[in-house]
Amino acid sequence: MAGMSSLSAAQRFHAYANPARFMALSSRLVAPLGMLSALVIAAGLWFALVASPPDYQQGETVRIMYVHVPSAWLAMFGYSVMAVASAVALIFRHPLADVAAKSAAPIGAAFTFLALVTGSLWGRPMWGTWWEWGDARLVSMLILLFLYLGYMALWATIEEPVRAARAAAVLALVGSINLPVIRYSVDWWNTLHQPASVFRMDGPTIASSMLLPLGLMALGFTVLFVTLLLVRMRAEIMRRRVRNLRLARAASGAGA
Amino acid sequence: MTTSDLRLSARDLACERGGRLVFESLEFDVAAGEALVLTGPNGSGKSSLLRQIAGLLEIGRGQIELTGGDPERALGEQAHYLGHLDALKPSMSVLETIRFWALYLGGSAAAAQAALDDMALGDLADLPVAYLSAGQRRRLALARLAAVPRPLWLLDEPTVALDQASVGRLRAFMAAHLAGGGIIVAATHLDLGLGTAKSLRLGAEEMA
Amino acid sequence: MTDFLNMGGYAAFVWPAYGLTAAVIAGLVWQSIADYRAQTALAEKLEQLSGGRVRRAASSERDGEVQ
Amino acid sequence: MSRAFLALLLRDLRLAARLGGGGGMAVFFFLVVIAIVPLGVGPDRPLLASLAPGMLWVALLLAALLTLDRLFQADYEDGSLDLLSTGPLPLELVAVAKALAHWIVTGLPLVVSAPLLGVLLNLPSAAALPLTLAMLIGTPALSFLGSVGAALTVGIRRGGLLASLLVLPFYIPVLIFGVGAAAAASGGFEGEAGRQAFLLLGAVTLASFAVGPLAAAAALRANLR
Repeated sequence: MAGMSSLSAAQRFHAYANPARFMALSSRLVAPLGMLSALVIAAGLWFALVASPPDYQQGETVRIMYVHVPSAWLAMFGYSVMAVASAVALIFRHPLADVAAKSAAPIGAAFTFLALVTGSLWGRPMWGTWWEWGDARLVSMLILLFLYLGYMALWATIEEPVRAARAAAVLALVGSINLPVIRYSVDWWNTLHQPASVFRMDGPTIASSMLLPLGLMALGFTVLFVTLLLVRMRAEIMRRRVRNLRLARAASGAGA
Repeated sequence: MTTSDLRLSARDLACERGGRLVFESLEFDVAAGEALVLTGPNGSGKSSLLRQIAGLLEIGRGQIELTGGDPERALGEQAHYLGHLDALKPSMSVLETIRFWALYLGGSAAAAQAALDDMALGDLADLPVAYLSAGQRRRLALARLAAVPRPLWLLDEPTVALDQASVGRLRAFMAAHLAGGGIIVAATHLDLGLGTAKSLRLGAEEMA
Repeated sequence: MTDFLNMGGYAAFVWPAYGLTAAVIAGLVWQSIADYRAQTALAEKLEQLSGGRVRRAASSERDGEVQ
Repeated sequence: MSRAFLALLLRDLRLAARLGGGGGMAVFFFLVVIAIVPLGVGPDRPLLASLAPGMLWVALLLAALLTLDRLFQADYEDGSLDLLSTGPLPLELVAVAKALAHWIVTGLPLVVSAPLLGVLLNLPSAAALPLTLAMLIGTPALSFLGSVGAALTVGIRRGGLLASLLVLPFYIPVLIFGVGAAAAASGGFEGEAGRQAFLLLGAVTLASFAVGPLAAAAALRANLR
């Protein structure tokens, strides 16, 4: 076979994981979870935009925090989902873990991108520039985006899913070990160059009136993350099914 | 498809690769409807001769001429060269591949679809090439010859990776080409059952 | 209503932030669902094409009998 | 003839889109190189602003080099290059199609992302448009001159690295006039040096349209025949 692992090994590998159970379970979960996330986010928006007071120091721009902070949390949550799933995939050889890790990456990357842009929009009125190298968390978020893009690029270039899964799992684990080191180095780099702007990203201690919208938005985003993860996992399982069908089809074709 | 006075001839042909004299003072004449089978040990220059005819390899001394062909087009453009490599892209589907080569080499999209059916690849049309077996890839490469009518076929070990049924199909395919007044020059160990084929042994005289 | 839209003068920052968040999330949801639908359709088409022959083989190995 | 040219161009664009997201890899490299400059040089804004046009051009050059070696190598390895030369298209036009595909897949995305990355380097907004314009004019030269390096190293092991080293000197005029056009022009177009740099950049690109394909075809013949 042209570069494919032997047919039976790939199919047995996936057969063992018995995706049928997951597909049945997830098909019942997707719709309700989707509804739940829509409701929670709607409520969150209501409190974030209308029912909460502006900040005495930042004024209305504090409302950007209600999208920026949850996005940042989901960005990191996404990467930890990938790291845990990759560990499970490598240690327990459970292919559904690979599927979960691969499906989580684009969602995490999207939230990281959102965190970066909303962070820049939030900082702009204060710092006068769209990007502030002085803010260690924003810089670390940018590096996290690189890790995500690298992970997805690795999946995109290796055709054979079993080999790609193992390589991506190793990358995700190495990435997760490196994240604290990167974060520390950026903090240290920050103290080296005393940043001109005094303004710190998180601003004043979070007033109680802000906790509700922030909490709702974070919960809504998390439920949305899980919903999208399930949908993308189902798509990935179908994609592998298509691949096996094509292999079988070529094998059964005339004069294989 | 081709005029009957088609003739491929070579006079005092020599080939030198990387300082090594592969063969020299080679002569042959092939008329329309005839086949020339190149035999000889590996490394005796069968592939090099085919590449020289196709214009893919410099001709050191001597010359090759196709008389009676299309004067405007170079010899290489009037020949199909089938080398060891199948020139297939794994991410492209079977149909996309044959359609590209048909369009690029001057054939038509309709002929491309027909060529797939001739090579029994019709039902694998939208399968990416990555999924094909070696035999199916070879047949897809051969389908290119059916899709674009060209008088001269230069085949380097065409039966490699083909199973019995496909070899039978290849023989009929080649016989039809000869019947249509085409010329075939093939390097092969397998008897292609071309009956009237002339044969040219390479490399033996130098050794003896 | 207008001062709500004005966002205390920071409309140029708050609304793009929310707008972009909505756009990216909508794009992500749409792409995920579209990808799932495309792969499912492709799988069904391939199963019909192979006349169920492959389905039986696939389902037997799915229950782990093929070990 | 033109049908074959279009068929080849479209095939290459489709292949690039399918394998590794086309220009995505080059833009990702461009983004990472620009992002690490401040980490090395320090977050001092005025310093970054003065560095920005030069760094953006250097990073763009390196990103363009990155994807050069596969230009002919991929087709050489699977035997397509042999067949391409038995087609109606002369090797010169095959080289044009390849360079054009490289520019569309790699050059354009880089040009589009340059002003966005300028934000990371605190590029003054006035300089963004001239820089992008200069890059738009200069990047075709990177692809057409680059195709010569790719053709010279086809079939050579680790040819990609060699191709970059061969081609980088040819890129120097593009770099100098490109940065000149971007920096001088940011003070408004009437700057004499700015307009001169733009014209010279355009001249280099036009020259590359002529020299590139001819040299690439000659290199392919020398390498393969």
